[in-house]
Amino acid sequence: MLDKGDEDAMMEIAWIIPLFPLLSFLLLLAAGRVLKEKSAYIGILLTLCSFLFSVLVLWGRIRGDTYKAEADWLNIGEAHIKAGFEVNQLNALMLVIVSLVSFLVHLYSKGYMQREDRLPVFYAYLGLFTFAMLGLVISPNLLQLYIFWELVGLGSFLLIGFYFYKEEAKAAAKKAFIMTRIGDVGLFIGMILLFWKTGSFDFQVIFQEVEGGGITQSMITLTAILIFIGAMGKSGQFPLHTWLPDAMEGPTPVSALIHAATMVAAGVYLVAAMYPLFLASTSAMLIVASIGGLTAIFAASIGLVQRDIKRILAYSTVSQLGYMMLALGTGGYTAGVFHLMTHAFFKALLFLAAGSVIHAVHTQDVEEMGGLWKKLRITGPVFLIGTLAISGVPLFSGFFSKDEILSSAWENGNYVLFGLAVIAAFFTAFYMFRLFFLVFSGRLKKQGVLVHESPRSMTFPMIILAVLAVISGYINTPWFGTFLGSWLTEGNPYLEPEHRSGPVWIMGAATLVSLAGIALAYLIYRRNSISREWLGGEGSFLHTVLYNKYYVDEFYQGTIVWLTGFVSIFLSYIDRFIVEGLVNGIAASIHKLGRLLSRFQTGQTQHYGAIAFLGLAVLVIIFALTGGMFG
Amino acid sequence: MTLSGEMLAFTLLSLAAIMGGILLITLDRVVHMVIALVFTFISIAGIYVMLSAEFVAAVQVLIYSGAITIIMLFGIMLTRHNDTNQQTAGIFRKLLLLLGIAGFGIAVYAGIYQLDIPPEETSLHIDNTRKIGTALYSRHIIPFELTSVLLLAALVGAIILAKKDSEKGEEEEG
Amino acid sequence: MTSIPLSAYLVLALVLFCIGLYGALTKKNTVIVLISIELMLNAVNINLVAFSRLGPSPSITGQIFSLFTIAVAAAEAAVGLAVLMSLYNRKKTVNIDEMNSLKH
Amino acid sequence: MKEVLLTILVFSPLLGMAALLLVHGTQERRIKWVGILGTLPALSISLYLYGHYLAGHSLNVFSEKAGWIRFGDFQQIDPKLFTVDYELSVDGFSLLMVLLTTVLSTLAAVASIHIKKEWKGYYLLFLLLEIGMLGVFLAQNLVLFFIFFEITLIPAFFLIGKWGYAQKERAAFSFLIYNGFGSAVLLLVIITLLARAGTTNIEALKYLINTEGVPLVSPIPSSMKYGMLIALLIAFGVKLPIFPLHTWMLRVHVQAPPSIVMLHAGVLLKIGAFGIIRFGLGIFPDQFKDLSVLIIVLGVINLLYGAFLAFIQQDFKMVLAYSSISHMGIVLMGLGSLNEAGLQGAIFQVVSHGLIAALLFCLVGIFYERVKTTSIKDLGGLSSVMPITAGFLLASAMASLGLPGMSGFISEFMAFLGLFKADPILAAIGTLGIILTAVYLLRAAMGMIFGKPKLQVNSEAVRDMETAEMVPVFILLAFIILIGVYPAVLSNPLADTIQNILSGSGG
Repeated sequence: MLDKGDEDAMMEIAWIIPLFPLLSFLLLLAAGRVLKEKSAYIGILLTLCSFLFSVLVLWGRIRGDTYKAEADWLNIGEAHIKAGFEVNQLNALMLVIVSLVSFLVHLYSKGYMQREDRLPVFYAYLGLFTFAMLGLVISPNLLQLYIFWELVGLGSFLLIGFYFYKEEAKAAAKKAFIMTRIGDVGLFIGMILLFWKTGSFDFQVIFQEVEGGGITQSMITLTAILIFIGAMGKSGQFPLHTWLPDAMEGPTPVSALIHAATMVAAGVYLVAAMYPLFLASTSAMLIVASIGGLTAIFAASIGLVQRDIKRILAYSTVSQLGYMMLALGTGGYTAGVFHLMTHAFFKALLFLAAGSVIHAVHTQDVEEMGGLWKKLRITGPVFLIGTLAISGVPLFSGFFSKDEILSSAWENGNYVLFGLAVIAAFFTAFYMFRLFFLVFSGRLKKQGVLVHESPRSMTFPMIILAVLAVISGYINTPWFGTFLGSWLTEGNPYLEPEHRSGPVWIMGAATLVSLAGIALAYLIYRRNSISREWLGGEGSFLHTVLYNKYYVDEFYQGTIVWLTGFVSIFLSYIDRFIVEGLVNGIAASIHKLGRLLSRFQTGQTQHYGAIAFLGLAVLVIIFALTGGMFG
Repeated sequence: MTLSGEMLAFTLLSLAAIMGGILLITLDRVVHMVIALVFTFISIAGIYVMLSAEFVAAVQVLIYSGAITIIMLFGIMLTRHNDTNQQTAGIFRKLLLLLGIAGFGIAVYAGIYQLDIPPEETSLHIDNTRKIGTALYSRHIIPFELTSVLLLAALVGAIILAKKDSEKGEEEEG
Repeated sequence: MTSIPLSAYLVLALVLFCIGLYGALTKKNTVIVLISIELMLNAVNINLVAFSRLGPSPSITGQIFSLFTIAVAAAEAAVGLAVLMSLYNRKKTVNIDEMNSLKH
Repeated sequence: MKEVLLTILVFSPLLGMAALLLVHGTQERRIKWVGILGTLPALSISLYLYGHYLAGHSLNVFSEKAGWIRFGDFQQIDPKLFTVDYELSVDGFSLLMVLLTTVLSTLAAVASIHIKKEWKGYYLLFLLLEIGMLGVFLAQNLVLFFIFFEITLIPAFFLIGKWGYAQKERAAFSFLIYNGFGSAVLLLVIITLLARAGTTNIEALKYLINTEGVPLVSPIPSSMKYGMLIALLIAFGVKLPIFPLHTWMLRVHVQAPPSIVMLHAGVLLKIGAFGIIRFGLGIFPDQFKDLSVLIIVLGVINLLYGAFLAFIQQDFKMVLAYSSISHMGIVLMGLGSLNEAGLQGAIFQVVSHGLIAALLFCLVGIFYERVKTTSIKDLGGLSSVMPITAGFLLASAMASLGLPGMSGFISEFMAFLGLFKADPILAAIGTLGIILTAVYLLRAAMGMIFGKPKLQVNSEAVRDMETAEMVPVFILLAFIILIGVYPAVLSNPLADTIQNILSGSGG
């Protein structure tokens, strides 16, 4: 048994965790050209260090108490803005999730990116991203969180645009940066408003002020919504979701790390970290829940018809994030965080497995795949595990977390949202198994390609994640005890320990719904006993709308982008013709005046003299008449 | 204001000076004009004497009445002018100028009229030249030396200006 | 002690100055223009000397100044005439109206 | 030594100029070395000053003063009346500006290795320009300030007009005419103040103008104070530049040689901000307070106007020019908010934009040297041919769009922090600028860096950055990140200055 001092010592060194990946970033940036493929080992090793320390810190936090350390960073007059780190339950958990997934992705990339010339750059970017993400989760105040929040966005931007020569990657990276930045501005404003209302960026101070009634109710709602806008941008919530599917242009490990497990979950994390603020405003909660529910069903419905394997997973991610928001919005703090964790594992798994598939067949179109089950003896089963977990099949982790969310929505009493969640669960099961059957069952469609299983550095992370995707659910079950829930809320004055057992029928219903989805997918795509066109095939209105993602992109293109361009061109005409024209007009008239006056330049000295003298005379006369300046 | 001897002297001298000036602008022949101006210069020297500035008066006679007048006469002669001066300036400009000068004069006169400086006792007339010499070689030594540089420059400049062109003129002629 | 007021000298100087000015601006013969300028300088000298004797704080400086003026005027007359000579050699005229080659 | 250190600092480039005169005009390498070395004395003295400050000593020991010009004789009334002394002094704010100047001068001198002709004249003017810039920040009275201010104009005019690109003459004349106009307006204010208050010393003016019942030579009515403040805003607004006085600056940015634009965007434009803070806000704090909303509105207009226009430019240099306008809007917004955060943000923005603009133009110089174009359309795929340059370019674009961890974010954050306190509505409108900044910078930077290499870029002759070129780039980026990570390097020296300014405005 460790004594108190040791536990603190464990947490005191939490600041070092983000520094390993930063070191990796700097090292690879400086020496990447020399190290070449060896740089992968540096990245892997340093992230492993991070992971080990994270486990230590988590252990320390389970044993000990919340630890916080900070120092002055910036003084603005009387206000001292601090920087530091904090280890509480949520942070410690996130540290482990992030560093673990990051480590596995580093490892996986060794195999996946083998032939890439710019491997050091890739690992450097991964390091930067991991640094930012780890920094984000240990931030004790909003400003620091915002800083890392943006850096995470930078990492994501760089990695999406890793294949810089591809026009799609370029557009996707730009879109990702700008869309998330729109959300960030919301967070930025919310943060500043909170600062002026509470006098601090510190989470605890803000919560105390909120609790103590130091802020008006409308201001709480406003700031909560603004902060939620930030979360929407990062977590790809409707209507700021369009960047996330496009972000799949990046290398697949990146999609697994950033656009499934960690960064996109940062929005959920933010809402969870600011939870007391949201709790103080029912309307903000309702908005969070509604946006979450809407996004869940909206993205799931798009996922039904997509053909690109990564895009299907991306829409699934958006939908699952909506789920988490729904959970948080309906008061299910534990449910949201729990699903965040399980989702991180199984979605990372799915992406890595998808990467393995792509690695094997060199296409992303699911219609061109098929019959890979026999070829990919490891990828296939782990993919199946992931699919089962996300579909909410009992005994897999997704089942427990989804159940939590459904009960929380039910208990909240908002039955519309509950209905949405159930339908989304059905959709999820359906499109995930559609994907599974299309890829792995049937005949091998692509001929002439040597399909082979991926190297061990790729399969190993998948196996680990598969194990986690199964077992991680058991830390918070209605059967064996809600360890996670009680630990997360323990000692937190703003959160009540949850005893969410919910009606038992919810669990049964959820199981039924997902099994129904699976069954339907089986019948359509495996058995072909139901025609694929029974609800409208390709070319039908419904299919077209869904396939084109409800035309949201086109809508933005036609309104906001167009408007910006229009304003710009309009202003450029103002600039060119009015501002510049005015100046040119003045210049031209002066020129004309000069022409006119040059007629007086007769070359006659006496004329000049006479004119100069007459001027003098007039001045002197005026002086004499007015009495002069000092008169 | 009583009619003292000093007053009389001042009146005569200033009348002579102004007469000389008026003759300058009314006479036709250029040489006559210069001669008229000599009167003015000499009268001004007299005025200086009245202002207890004997040395300046002496210099005035030497430089203006002597040197400058002679130079001007040389100038006139060397330019071989048909020495009547035909004035061709436009009547309009002349009128305008007269008007301007009159206005200027009146304005300045108004200023002079308002001026009231009580005369103070001075000892300038005692050892005037010595005082000038002392001042010139002590307090004003630098401007004094600079003046000599200026004069030298003017000397050289005048020679070069006159010489070069005459040579060129010869070449052109030749 | 003098009985002539300062303003009498100043008025005399003013009159001479105005005459010189008129001459300088209307006469066509360059030599006369130069002479008129000398007259103006003389008028200024009268002022200097008058102020040195009858001004607010009488001192020798005014006389010194007038000496400098005379020296500079002499230099000016010499250079002016030299310029005039060289111009005359080129243009064969001393008429100021015809000296306008610096016109734009 | 300490009593004349500032004078030595200001005039130390003369040493380099003298050395340059001894070098023959054809010895290119030697001239460049001498030119670069000529900027070092000033750099080391300013670093010494900063070290002196860090060690906790007062900067007042460096103040110096000598009698200089005396208008009329008023000994019996007040010996200081109508006198203009030669007085230099340094405080936290001017220390930062001097550091910015010396650092950028040295780096720009290094970046000037791309200059193709008449190196001697170039470096002579360059060093003269540095004298002017240093003097501007250290002068303690308006007349001295004005003289140094004018000293900057003349070398800049020639540097732009002689070593620039195709339309350099036009750019140089625009520069001179606009700035001359600004100077004229400034001179009017200075003369009025001298005539009415009898002094141009900044501290004395602060006291004389803002204290009730102090006898002035002739009283200054309140309307005249407003007039003078607006005149100052116009005079410095030309420099900053404030919309609609900005068109000259576009031409200069595009036509001047990049190394001069480094100094121009980095330091010369900042004189405008410096002047508004020192003189506008310093001497007329109450009037400034009344006009603060106007200033914020101008700031928001600058921010959005510049951003929108930068969005559609085809030339990268034009994008940067409009982005300068946009970023200067943030300075105005911070100033207008009239609280610690805003003011600090404005000053941070001055320094930070100085560094970032210099960095960007340094990079422009480097890749223009190789690909001979700055048109975004013609470029593309720089990453494949010049990965290091492209990486730095992306980093500086990120710095410019206010990425946290870099100096731009700190200033933007503080300016908005101040503005949200002063005027939340305008601030909310202003945040639109944050998004737009990201949009236009990414559009421009990614258009050049990403994508397939275009024809012009693909030639064999294109090499990546050389070590000598990397030095300034690297140093600038290091400064930008340093400020972004540890802003106290700037905020500590500024604390007193800001207190001083704000106590003047009574809030």
